[in-house]
Amino acid sequence: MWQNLPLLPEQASTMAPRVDALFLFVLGVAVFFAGLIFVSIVYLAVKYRRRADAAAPKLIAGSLALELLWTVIPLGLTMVMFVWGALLFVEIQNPPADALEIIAVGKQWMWKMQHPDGHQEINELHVPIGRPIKLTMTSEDVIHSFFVPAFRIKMDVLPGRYTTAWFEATRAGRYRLFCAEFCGTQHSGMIGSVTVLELSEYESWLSGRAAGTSTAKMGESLFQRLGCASCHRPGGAVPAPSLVGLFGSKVALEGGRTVVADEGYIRESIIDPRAKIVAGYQPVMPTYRGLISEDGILQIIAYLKSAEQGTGEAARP
Amino acid sequence: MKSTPPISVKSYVGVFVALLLLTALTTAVAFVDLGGNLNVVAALAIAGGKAILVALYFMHLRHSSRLSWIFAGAGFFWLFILIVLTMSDALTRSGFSFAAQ
Amino acid sequence: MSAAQTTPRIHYLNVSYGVRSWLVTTDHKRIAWLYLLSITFFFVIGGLFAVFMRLELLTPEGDLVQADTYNKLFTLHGVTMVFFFLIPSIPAVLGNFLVPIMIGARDLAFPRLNLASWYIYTLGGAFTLAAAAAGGVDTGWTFYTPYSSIYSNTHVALTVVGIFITGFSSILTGLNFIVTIHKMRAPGMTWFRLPLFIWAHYATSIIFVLGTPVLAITLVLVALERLFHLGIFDPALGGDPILFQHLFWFYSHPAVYIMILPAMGVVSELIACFSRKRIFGYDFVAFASLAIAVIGFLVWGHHMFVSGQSVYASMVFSILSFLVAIPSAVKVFNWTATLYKGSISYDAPMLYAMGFIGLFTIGGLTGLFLATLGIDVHVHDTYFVIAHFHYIMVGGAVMGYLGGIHFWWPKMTGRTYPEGWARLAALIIFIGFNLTFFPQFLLGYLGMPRRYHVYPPEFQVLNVMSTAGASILGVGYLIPLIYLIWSLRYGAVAGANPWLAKGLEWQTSSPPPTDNFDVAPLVTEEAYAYADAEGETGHPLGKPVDV
Amino acid sequence: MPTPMRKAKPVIRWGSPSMSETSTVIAHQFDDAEQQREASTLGMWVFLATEVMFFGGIFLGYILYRSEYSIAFAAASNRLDIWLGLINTAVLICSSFTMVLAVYNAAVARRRALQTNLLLTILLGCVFLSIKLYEYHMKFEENLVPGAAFAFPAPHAPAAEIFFSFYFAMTGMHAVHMIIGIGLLGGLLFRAGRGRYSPEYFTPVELVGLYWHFVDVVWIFLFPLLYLVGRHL
Repeated sequence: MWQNLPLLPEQASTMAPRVDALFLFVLGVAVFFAGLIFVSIVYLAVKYRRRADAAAPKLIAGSLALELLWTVIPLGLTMVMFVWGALLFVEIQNPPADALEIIAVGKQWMWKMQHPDGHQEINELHVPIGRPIKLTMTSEDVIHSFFVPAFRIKMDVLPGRYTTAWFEATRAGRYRLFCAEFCGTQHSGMIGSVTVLELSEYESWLSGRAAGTSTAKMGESLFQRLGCASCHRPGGAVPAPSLVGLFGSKVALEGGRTVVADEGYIRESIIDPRAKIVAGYQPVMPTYRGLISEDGILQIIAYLKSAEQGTGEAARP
Repeated sequence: MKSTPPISVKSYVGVFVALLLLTALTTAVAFVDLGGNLNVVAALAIAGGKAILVALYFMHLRHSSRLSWIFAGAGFFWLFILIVLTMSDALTRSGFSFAAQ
Repeated sequence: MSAAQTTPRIHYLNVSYGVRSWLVTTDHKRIAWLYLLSITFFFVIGGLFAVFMRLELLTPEGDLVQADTYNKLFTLHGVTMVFFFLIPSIPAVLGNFLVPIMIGARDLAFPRLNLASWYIYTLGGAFTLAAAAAGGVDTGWTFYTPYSSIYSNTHVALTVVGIFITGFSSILTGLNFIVTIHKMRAPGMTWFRLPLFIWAHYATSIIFVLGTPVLAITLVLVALERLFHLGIFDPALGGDPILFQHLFWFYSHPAVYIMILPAMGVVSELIACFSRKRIFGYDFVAFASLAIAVIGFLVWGHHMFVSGQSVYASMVFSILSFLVAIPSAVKVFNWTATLYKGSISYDAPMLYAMGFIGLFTIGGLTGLFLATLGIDVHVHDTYFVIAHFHYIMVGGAVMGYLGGIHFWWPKMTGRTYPEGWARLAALIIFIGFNLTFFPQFLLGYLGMPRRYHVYPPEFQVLNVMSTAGASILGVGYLIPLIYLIWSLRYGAVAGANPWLAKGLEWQTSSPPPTDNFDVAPLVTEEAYAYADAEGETGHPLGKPVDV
Repeated sequence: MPTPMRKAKPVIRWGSPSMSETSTVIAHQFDDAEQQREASTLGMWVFLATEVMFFGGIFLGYILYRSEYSIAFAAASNRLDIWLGLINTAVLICSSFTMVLAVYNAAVARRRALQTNLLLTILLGCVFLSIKLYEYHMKFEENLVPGAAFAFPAPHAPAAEIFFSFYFAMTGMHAVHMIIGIGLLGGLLFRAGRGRYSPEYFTPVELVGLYWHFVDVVWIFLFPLLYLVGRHL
């Protein structure tokens, strides 16, 4: 029975031992103070138990020195926890630049994953060991949360915007993936697994599957099919801003503001095109709300990213 | 016991006229482009001034106990906490269009 | 019945009879009883929901109830326990009974408002029960949008309206306490002679008054969004679901302090009485209550570290959350120091008080894990959080409530409860509680998410332990229910001051007369002046004694 | 927040409700009229702090969306009738003025003037609500009520719908407060007619006055936020 009762979950990512180290530090502080209080109470309660002949206790009103002592020491310790925790948090929040980008879309009650090469998985994710993986996530309905205990990562997945999470697996194996934000009737059924493969196995897993179209390619064909290219090219039907090199650049807007063209901006420009108008252009683009799925938007974003890297030919004029 | 209120009818009339004038002013200013966010600042500053006039004179806060001041202030202080901390998130969120400068 | 030789004394319980005399009463002591009965009712209901949840979780499969039933169970457990039991528990029962008496007033400042707030509470409860009876609600007590406002097809609007209505009962209670404490203190009852129970209730009232309205307007918006398909919190229509979380937690985090601060006040009274000592560092404990109430309003964002909230905002909320831990720690240290050189007896209320300190310490310290950004990412929305807040709300607030009920039972009823049974029950509750909730810390760190109807088999051992503990805890709660009712008729008649305690409430008869005192009290000594008999009135801090 | 302690009185009345020499009714829990008046006034201020937070939550929502959808909010705001808003602001300021005169006249024992001013305040409140109702009707005609029938020129439709959601929620909440206020004023008017108020006892008039002015202050902020935003665009 007891082998079924580990005290710490498996450590399978670069972050896991670091989170556990901080956990053990806070645990140490907590155990020390809890012990101090428990022992003191029991000791004092026994030592000063009421005796029949005892006189009334003398008044001890307080001690400024003690009050300061037990204000300052906990304050110092908690500040250590804060700084340590915050530094770790910043790392958890910021994926490395060279990470492999995987798209995760949550919907009631399943996870849809999409690899850069176009492979799609449901409630399963296969990743190589030792390579940072960045998840760009969104939801098609309510709020979900992507939680892999063995990696010590969790991030809410929201409808209408993108959130990211990242990890670098350190041990091969199959790890549980949970939805951690209550999302409706089958919330507890919205579970899956992340399989970490040795690099060679990952390669064979990739090749063993029917070669899909890459995400960027799918985005490209969607880009054509929806007719985006008829305007978003020089001399198009209607003057529209060029999308080459758009991703990550600064866009000047009507009204003097500028905005960085990140995933959120591109998504908004497709769903609600007139929310932000690029300086010098007319607000004529119709909305694609309802005409394109969340997966589709993410594919187009992948396509625009690749266009920025110079591989997406069709975006070229 | 109060036999006469501390504020005279004359000062009530004064405050009343001032409130009407400020209302006219804020409406007029709204049609002028002051540039940037100055229109919002002006509108809220005038509204704040009007609110202070109402509170001090019509609500007699000026002659009220310190305790009334504290609770009147507490409401707005807590509102300030709510707005500032929430907007500190909304205006610095990444991956969200609020990040637009 | 032994005291029946003399003519019966007229007190608040026998001054009039009949249901009507209770339903139209404006006596704060009788209203406290109305609340006591209604919150006990909701406690039992909420407890029954918990029983079914724990039984379901005995096995990893969903074999006892369906998924949607389970979701409704934990939602209704949360809603009834938080809004209809914990929040009103100590303030509306013990606070209602004791605040006027402790400061030497005849009643609260607005007695009719006080009665109105009970009716409002009852009305809100009726709405929520109607929602439960009509088929329940499955959003969790947190009502996160857009699930609650668009996707759920259960009775969200009805439940939300019930909570909205009940909120006004809290607001009116808080308003009544603030005005009463400011304006109705007996001659000589200066601020620094107030019992710490009063300081705690003052701090609680501030939260009631300034926090509850924000929850009210938020729930109105959710209901409007649901009924008229507005887009305020719905991202599909341009709304921001995170705004809902900000507004919700702006109230609901301080609401935790609504539950724990009054319990802290009770524990201060109990520790002082049963160790025959003035609370060590009285001023610090008093100000710690206010500090918790104020700083408690600045930390709500720690519920949202992985919600998509800005990293910068998360850091601000994290550091502020650590700051609010300090006044709580100061209180715990001061209570412990009070025992030093005391004369400690182990009556049942004291056992509850010591249990409170232990469990609150664990609950508070595990809060540090949740305030630490790097750790919270892992433990957020897992059973670690469930265990943490049950240590605060059940280990803290409910232990404080039970301790207080036992301590003031002789005052409220004029009867004493059976001490042996009470100590036994306190022990059973302490053991059962730890068995129930300690395993959940382990479950949480292992990664079991909350609100899971079925769960992976590796979590079963700990879940079985938890359910076993819950059955012990349930028995522990039943025992006081039985012997307290028994004592109403068969308990020994209590004198005015069975504990030989200090405080104005012990200077009047038990049960008190309708006007609380036969002679107007005049306060001439500090709170907890247990040492006065020995002539020890010095004040080592050198503060002038202000009369 | 320690306050100066109430002066300890040499003789303390205790017990049953008492009638002071000025025929003021003092509830049994209070020692004297002054304590009763102070308690009631403090209670009202605490209640108003609650009200600030009640409206505050919805103001926060408005501020957040305005900063996000400023252009759409300006466009939507331009669909409100600024002149009706302006007239209503003036009406409400007038009603605050008559309210404060009512309190004044209660304090100086001019019963007729008290009644007249209360009546005027009620009438002005009704004028405000009527204009508001007319505005609601216009918005309904123009398909600007959020919901299935909502129609707004394409660029900003979703954000404009949020604007109008706030418009109706905020002004609706405000109107509910006005209606409650008019009810309270009606009660005052009735009791003033029966001569219940005197310079020694007019706390209810003062308290309703505080409430009414607060409702006015809310509108003072609603008017620029809803009607004037982006008017120059």
